[in-house]
Amino acid sequence: MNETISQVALNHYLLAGALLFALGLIGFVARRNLIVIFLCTEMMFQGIVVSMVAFSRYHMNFDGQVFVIFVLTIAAAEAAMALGLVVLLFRRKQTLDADAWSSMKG
Amino acid sequence: MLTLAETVHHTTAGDPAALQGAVQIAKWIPVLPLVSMLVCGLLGCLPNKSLRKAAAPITILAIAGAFGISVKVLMAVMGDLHGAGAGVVVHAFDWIHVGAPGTDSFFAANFGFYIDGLTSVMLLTVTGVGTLIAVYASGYMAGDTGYFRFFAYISLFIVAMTLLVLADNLVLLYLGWEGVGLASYLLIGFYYRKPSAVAAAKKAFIVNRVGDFGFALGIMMTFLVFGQIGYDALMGSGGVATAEHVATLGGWQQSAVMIIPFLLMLGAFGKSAQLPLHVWLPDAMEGPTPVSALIHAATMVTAGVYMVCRLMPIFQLNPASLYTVAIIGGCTAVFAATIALCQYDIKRIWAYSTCSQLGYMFLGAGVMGTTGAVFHLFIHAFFKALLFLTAGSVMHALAGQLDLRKMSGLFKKMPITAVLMLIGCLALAGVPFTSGFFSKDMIITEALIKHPWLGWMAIGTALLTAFYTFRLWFRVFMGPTEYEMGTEHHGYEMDHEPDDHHHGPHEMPWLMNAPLVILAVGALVLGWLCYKNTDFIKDMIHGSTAYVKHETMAKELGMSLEEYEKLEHDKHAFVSLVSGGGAIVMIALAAFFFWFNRGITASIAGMFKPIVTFLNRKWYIDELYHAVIVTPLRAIGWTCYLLFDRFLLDGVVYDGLFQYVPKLVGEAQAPTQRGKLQGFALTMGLGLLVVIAIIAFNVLS
Amino acid sequence: MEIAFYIASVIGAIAVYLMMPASGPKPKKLGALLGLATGGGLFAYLLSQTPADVRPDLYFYVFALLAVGSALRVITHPRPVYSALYFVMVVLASSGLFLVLEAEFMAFAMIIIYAGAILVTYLFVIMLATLPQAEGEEEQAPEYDRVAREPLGAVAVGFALLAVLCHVIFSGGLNGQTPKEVVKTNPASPPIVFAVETVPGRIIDTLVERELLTAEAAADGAGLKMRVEGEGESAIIKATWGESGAALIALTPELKETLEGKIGNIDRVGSALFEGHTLGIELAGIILLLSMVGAVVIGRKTVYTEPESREPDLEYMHKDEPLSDVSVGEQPAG
Amino acid sequence: MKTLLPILVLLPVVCGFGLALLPASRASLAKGLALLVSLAVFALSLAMCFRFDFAEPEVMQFFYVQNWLPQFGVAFSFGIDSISLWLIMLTTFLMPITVLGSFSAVKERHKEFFMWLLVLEGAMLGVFAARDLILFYTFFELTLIPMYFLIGIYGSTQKLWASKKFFIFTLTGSLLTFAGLMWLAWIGSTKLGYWTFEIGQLTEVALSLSASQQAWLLGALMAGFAVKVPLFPVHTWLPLAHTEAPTAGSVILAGVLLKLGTYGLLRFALPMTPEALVTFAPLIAVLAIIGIIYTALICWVQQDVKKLVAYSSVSHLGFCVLGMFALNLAGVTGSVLYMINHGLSTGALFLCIGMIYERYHTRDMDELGGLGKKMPVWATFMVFFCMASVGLPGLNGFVGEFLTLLGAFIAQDVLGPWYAGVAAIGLILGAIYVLYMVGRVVVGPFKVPKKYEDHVTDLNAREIAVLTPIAIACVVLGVWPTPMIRTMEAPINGLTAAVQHEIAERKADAETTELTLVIDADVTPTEVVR
Repeated sequence: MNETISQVALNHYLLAGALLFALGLIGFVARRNLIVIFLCTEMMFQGIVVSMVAFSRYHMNFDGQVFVIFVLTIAAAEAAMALGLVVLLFRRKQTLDADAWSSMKG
Repeated sequence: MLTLAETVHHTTAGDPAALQGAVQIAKWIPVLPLVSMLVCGLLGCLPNKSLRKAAAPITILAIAGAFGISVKVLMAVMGDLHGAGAGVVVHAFDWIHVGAPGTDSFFAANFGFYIDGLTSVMLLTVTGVGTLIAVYASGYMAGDTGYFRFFAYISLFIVAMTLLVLADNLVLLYLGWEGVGLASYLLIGFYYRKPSAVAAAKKAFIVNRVGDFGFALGIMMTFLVFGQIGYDALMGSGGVATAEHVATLGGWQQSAVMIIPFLLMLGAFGKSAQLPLHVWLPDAMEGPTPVSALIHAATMVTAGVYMVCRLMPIFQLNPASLYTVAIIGGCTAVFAATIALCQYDIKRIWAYSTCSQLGYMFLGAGVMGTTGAVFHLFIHAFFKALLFLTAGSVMHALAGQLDLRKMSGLFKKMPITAVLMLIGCLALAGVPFTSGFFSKDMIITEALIKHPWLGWMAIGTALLTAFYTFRLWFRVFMGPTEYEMGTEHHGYEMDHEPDDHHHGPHEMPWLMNAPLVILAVGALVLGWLCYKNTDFIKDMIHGSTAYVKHETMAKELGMSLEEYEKLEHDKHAFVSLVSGGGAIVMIALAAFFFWFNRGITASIAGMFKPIVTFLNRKWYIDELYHAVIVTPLRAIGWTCYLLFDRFLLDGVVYDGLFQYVPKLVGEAQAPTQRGKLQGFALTMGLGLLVVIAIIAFNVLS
Repeated sequence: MEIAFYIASVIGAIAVYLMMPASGPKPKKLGALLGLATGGGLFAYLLSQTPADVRPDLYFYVFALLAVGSALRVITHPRPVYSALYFVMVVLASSGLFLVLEAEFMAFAMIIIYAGAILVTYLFVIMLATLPQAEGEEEQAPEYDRVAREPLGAVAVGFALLAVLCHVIFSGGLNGQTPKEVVKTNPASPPIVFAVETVPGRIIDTLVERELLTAEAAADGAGLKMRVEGEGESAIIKATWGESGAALIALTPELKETLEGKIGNIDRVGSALFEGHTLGIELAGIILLLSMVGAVVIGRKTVYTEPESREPDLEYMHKDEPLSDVSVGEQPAG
Repeated sequence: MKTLLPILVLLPVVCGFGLALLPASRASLAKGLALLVSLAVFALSLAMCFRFDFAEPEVMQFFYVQNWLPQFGVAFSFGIDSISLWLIMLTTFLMPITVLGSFSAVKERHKEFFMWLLVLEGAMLGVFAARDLILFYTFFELTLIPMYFLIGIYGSTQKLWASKKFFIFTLTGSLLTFAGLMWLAWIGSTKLGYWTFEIGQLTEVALSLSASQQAWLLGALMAGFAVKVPLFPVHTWLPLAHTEAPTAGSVILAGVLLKLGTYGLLRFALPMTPEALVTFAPLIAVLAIIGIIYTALICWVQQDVKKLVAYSSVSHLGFCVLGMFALNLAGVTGSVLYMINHGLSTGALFLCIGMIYERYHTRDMDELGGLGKKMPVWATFMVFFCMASVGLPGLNGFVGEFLTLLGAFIAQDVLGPWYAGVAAIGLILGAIYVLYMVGRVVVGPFKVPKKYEDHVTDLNAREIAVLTPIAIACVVLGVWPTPMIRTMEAPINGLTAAVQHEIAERKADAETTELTLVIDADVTPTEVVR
C-alpha cells in the first residue's frame, strides 16, 4: 500500500458505504423480524466498515483498519448478546415480531 | 412595724453603697424556690411514695426562706427610703445581649434585679402570702395524688413571680410574666383528667398570651424609641422616659411613644383579668383552692397592677393611656360586681370579686393614685386569700360542694371557718376600720378628684361589693342548717371512699387554720397599721418608680399643691363616710334578703329573671367570644387547611398544575412513543439527517 | 452533478419502496428493475463523470454493485434465511472492495468472522426461532416477515439521509477546506515524497522529542515533507517543513520497507493495532468477555411463556392524595 | 488539625457505608456501631468547638483546600465560622440522639436505616462546612438521597408519595438555585478572567452586579432555599414528609435539613444581593408572615399530632425568615438562634410523638388522650418541649423568637413595627395550637386504642436518656444564650455589612432628594409637581 487513492475514488467508496448504511437503516426500520433487524444493523456496520477502510487507504495509515477490528469486536459481542436475547424473547412469546414488544408504549 | 422601720432608718439612712451591698442577697430569692422545685420534681421520680410527702415541708421552707430574705431586703430599702430615691440594680448575669455596647442597636436584657420600695412590698406580699398558703395547702392537698407535683408547681410559680417582681428590665419582666402564666396553666390544669379544668387552663394561657402579645410589642416599641429596656435607664434618675426627653426625639418617635402604654396595657389587662380579657379568671377556679387563693387572687393577677405602677413614668407620657386604664378598671369593677351578684359557685363569686377589686386597683393606678393601688393590692392579697382559703375549707368539708343553693347554716358546724370568712368579708366589703376600708377609700378619693364619674362608679361598686359578699356569707353560714355533700374530692372524682369526708361538715385541723388566722389578723389590722400609723406604703411608693408627685397631680388638675391636698382631705372624709356607711347599709340589706327572708328574695329574683339570667351567664361574654373569635378563627383554620392548603395549593397548583400539566403534555405526545423499537430508530435516523443537513447546508456554505 | 444524486435518491427510494415486502400485491419486479437501473445508472454516471487517472479500479464498480444489490435483497426478502444468505453476499462483496483497497487482512478477516462465524450463528438462530408451520402452510412465511411496517417512512428517511450524505461526500469534505494535496508517486522514480500522515509516528515523535518540530506543527502537518535520498545503505530521509526547517533521518531498512509499503498488510495492521491502540485492544477484550458472560446468563435464564400479552402495570404514579387524613391509619403492630 | 473538617464530614459517610457491609442479622451490632460513630462525630465536633478561636469568629477556621477541578476553580474547600460551627454542633448533637431514639422504632432493614442516617449526617455537615459552591451544592443535594430512602422505606402509609413529593419539590427549587449560581460563576469567570467557585470571591462578583441582575440572582436563590425552608406557599411538601417520615427522619428534617434553606439564604442571599434584598425583603417578609399565621391556623385544626407539629415547623420557620430579612444584627442573630432552637425543641417534640406512635401506633388525637396519667415522665417532657416551642421565656425558643421579632420591629428602613406586629399574632396562635394538642393528648381523660390499654408503659431509661440532653440544652440556651450570641455577632455583621451599607446609602439618597426638592420649591414651585 504505497499508493494512496484519489479524493474522487474515495468519494466513490464513501458512496458505496453510505448506500449500504442507508439500506441497512431502511431495513432496520421497516422489517419486523427481530433477526432481520439485527442483520440490518450488521449491514449498517458494513457500510461504516467500507468507509473506514477507504479512509484508511486514502490517508495511508492503518487507524481506519484498526477501527474496523474494533467494529468487528462489537459486532461479534452484539451478535452474541442480541441473538441470545432474541431466542429468549422468542421463547417468551413464540413470535419474532418486534411489534409484540411494545411495553414502552406511551 | 413602726419601731422596726425607725430602727433601720437610723442605721443606714442615705447610703446607696450600703444599700447596694445590703440587697445583694435578693439574688437568692428566686433561687430558693427554684431549688425546691427541682427537689420536688425529683421526689416524684422516687419509687418510695412516702418520701414524696417531703415536698410540702421543703417548699414551705424554701418560700419561707425567700420571705426571710424579702424582709431583709425590705428593711434595707426602708432604711434608705429618703436616700437615693430610685432603686438599685443587682446584676446576676447577662441574659440576652445583642450588638456592641454603646451603639444604637445594643440590646441588653440581663438577669438583673431592681430593688426599690415597690419591689419590696410586692416581694413581701408574694413570699408572705405564699408561705401561708403553702402551709395551708400542705394540709389541704394531703389526700391528693400528685402532692409533690403540686408543690413543684407552686415553687415554679414563686420563682416566676419573684422574678417578675424583681426584674430590672422589661424582658425579664416578660419572662416572669410568662412564667407565672405557665405556672398558672399547670396549676389550673392540676386536675388534668377533668376536661373542664383542662379547658380552663388552656383558656387562661391563651387569653394571657393575647395580652402578652401586646406586652411584647410594647417592649419592642420601647426599645425602638428609647433604645433601652432597663428600668434604671428608662425611669431611674436621669432616665429617658420623661416628657423632656421625648420632646427632643424625632416626629415618628413622639407618636410611637404615645402607643407604648397602650401596648403594655394590653399585657396588664390580660394578666389581671380586666375587660375585655377577664374571661379566663372565673374559669381558672377549676384549679385547687390554694392555687386560686395564691395565684388567682393574691399575687399573680395583681401583676398587671404592678406593671402599670412600675411603669408609671412611661404611662404618664400619654395621659390618655392612664385615662384608659382608669376607665377599663372602673368598668371592670362594676361589671364583675354585677356578675358576682348572681353567681352560685362560691369560688366563682370570689373570682369575680377579684376581677372587680383588680378593677379598683387599675382605677387607682389610672388616676395616678399608685399609693392607693398598691395599698389595695397589698391588703387585697390578705383578705382575698383568706376568703378563698375559707371557701376551700367549706369545699373540703362538703366534699367538693361549692353551690350556694346546696348549703345553709353551716355556722354551727364550722364556727371557726365562719368567723374567719366573716373577717374576710368585712374587709372586702370595706366596713369601717377593716383593712379594705382604708385602701379602697384611697382609690375612690383619687378617682373622685380626677374623674368624678369614675369615682361615683367606684362608690357604687363598693356598695355592690358589700351586698354580694354578705349575700354569700349569710347564705352559707346563716339560716337553717342544710347541706348536700358533693361528689368530689377537690377536683378529682373520687377513686375511693374518702376516709375523712363521710361524716359531714367539720372544722379543719389547725395546720390549715393557723395560716388563716394570720391572714385574718392581717385583713383586720394591716390597713390601720400601714395607713394610719406609719404611712408604710406611702413611704415605699415614694422610693419607687411608681411615685407620682402631688405637685404633678395638682398641676394636672390646674390647682396649687395646697388646694389639691385640701381637696384630697375633704374628699377622703366624704368618701369614708359614704362608702363606710353604705357598706353597713348594704350588709343589712343582704342580711334581710339572704338570711331572714330568702323566700322574698327568690320571688324577686323570679320577677327579674331575664336580668338574673343575663348576669348569671356573665353577660354572655364567653358565648360572644366563642361566636366572634373562636368559631370564625377555627373556620378560617379549616378553610386554610382544606380549601387553600390541601385543595388549592396542594391539589390544584402542585399536584394539579405542576403534576398534571407535565403529565398531560406527556400524554399528548405519548402516542408518538409507540413503544416500537424501530420507531426510535426512525426518529434517530431523522435526527441524524437533520444534524448532517445542518452541517452540510449551513456550515459548509 | 449533485442534482443527479438527488434524482437517483428519489428514484431509488421509489424502487426500494416498491420492493419492500407487503401484504397486498405490489409491482416488486418493477421495483427491482428500477432499483437495478438506478444503481447501475448511478455508478455508470459516476464512471462517466470521473477522469480516468483518478477513477477507482473497475473492480470497485463490480463489487459495489454486487454489495448494494445484495443489500437490497437483504432488506426486501420475506424469508430471513435468504436475508442472511444475501447478507453473506454483502460481506463477500465488501471483502472484494477491501481487496481493491489493498486491505487484504480486513478482507479475509471479514469473510472468516462475519460470513463464517457470525452469519452462521444467525442462521442457527433463525432455525431455532422458527415456529413449526401448520399443515399446508409450508410455503407461507409468517405475517411479520411478509409485511413491512411503515416502509414509506423508513425509505423516505433512509434516502433523505443518503441524499444528504451524498451532498456532503461530493461537495468535498466536511470541514470545507480544499482536499489535501496528495502527491502521486511513481514507485519507479525516487526520491519518494511522503505526506506527513504517511510517515510513521516514530519519525515525527523523534523530531518532536529533539525539539526540531513543535507538536502543533506536527499535528497540523504543516508543510512537513519527507524525501528519501540516496540508495541502499547510505539512504537517508530528508525532512523539510515550514520555510526553513529541515532534518536528516537515518533510514533503517525496516523503516524504508515500512515507508515503501513492502511489509505485508497484516504486519502493518498488527503493529498499528498494538502500537497505537493497546488500550482499545484491552477494552475490546473486556467487551467480548462481558458479552460472553452476558450470553451465558441469558442462556441460563428460565423463561415462562406468556399465555397472552397483558396490559403493562405502569400506574406507578400515585393518584392524588385523598383529602381525608388517611395517613393516621393503623399500622400492624410488630 | 488541618484535615479535621474533611474527616468530620467523611467519617459518618464512610462508617455509614461500612455499616452496610454488616450481615443483615446483626441488627443490634449495627445499632451500637451507628451510635458509636455518631458519638465519635459529636466528640470530634466538640473537640473542634474547643479548638475554635472565638477571638476571630468571623474568620474561616480549620480551612482545608484540595483541588478538585482546577481548570474550573472547583476545590474541596472546607472552613467554618462560628455560625457554621453552631449549626454543625447542632447536627452532631442531634444525631446520636436520633440514632438512640430510633433503636426500637426501626423494625426491619436496620443497618440500612442507620447507614442512611449517617450518610445524611455527613452530607449535612458538608453543607455547613463547604466553602466552595460546587461542594456546597453537592452536599446540599446529597442530603436528599438518604432522606428519600428514610421516608420511602421506613415511613408510614403514604411514604412513597411523601418521599417523592419531598424529593421533587426540593430538587426543582434547588436546580433553579443551581442555575442561578452557575450563572453567577459564569459572570465571575468573565469578570475575573478565570473560573472560581469560592464563595467569598463569588460574593465579590455578585456585589458588582446591577440591581436587576441581583434581583434575578435573589429569585434563583429563593427558589431553592425557600422551598427547603419552607416558605409559604411552597411548604406543602413538608407536612406530608414529616407525617410520613419515621421519627428519626422527622427529627433530622425539622432539626437540621430545614436549616439548610435558611443557612443558604444567610450565606448567599444576604451578602450577595444587597440591592435586591432591600427592595424585595418586605415581599419575602410578607410571605413569611402569611406563613406564620396561615400555618398556625392550620395547626389548630389538625387531627394528627405529628402533622400539627409539622405545620408548626412551617410557622416557626416563618419567624426565622422574617428575622433574617430584617437584615439587621438583632434579626439575623435571632434567626440563627431560631434555627438552633427550633432544631432542638421541634426535634424533641417529634421524638416524643414518635415514642407514642411506637407504643400505640396511632397519632390521631381522637384515639389518644390524657397520657399524662399513665405516662407522667413522657408528659413532663412533652409539656416542657411544647413550652419551649411556643417561646416561653427562660427556655430556648423565646430568645430566637423575641430577637427575630425585635429585629423586624426595629428594622425601620426595611420592615418595621407593622411587620413584627402582625407576625406577633403568631405568638398567640402558637399558644393556641400547642395547648390544643397538649389539652387533647397529654391531659384530659385517659384514652389509648383499645388493644394497647393493658400495655401502657412510661418512658424507659433509653428514651429518657434521649430526651434529657435536649431538655438541658433548651434550658441552657434559654437562660444563658449570650455567649453564643457574642460569638455570632462578628460573622453576622460581616454577612450583613453590604446590605447595611446599601440601606444607609438609600437613606442618604432619600435625604438628598428631599433636600433638592426643597431647594426646587424655593426657586420654582411648579417644577416640584413634576
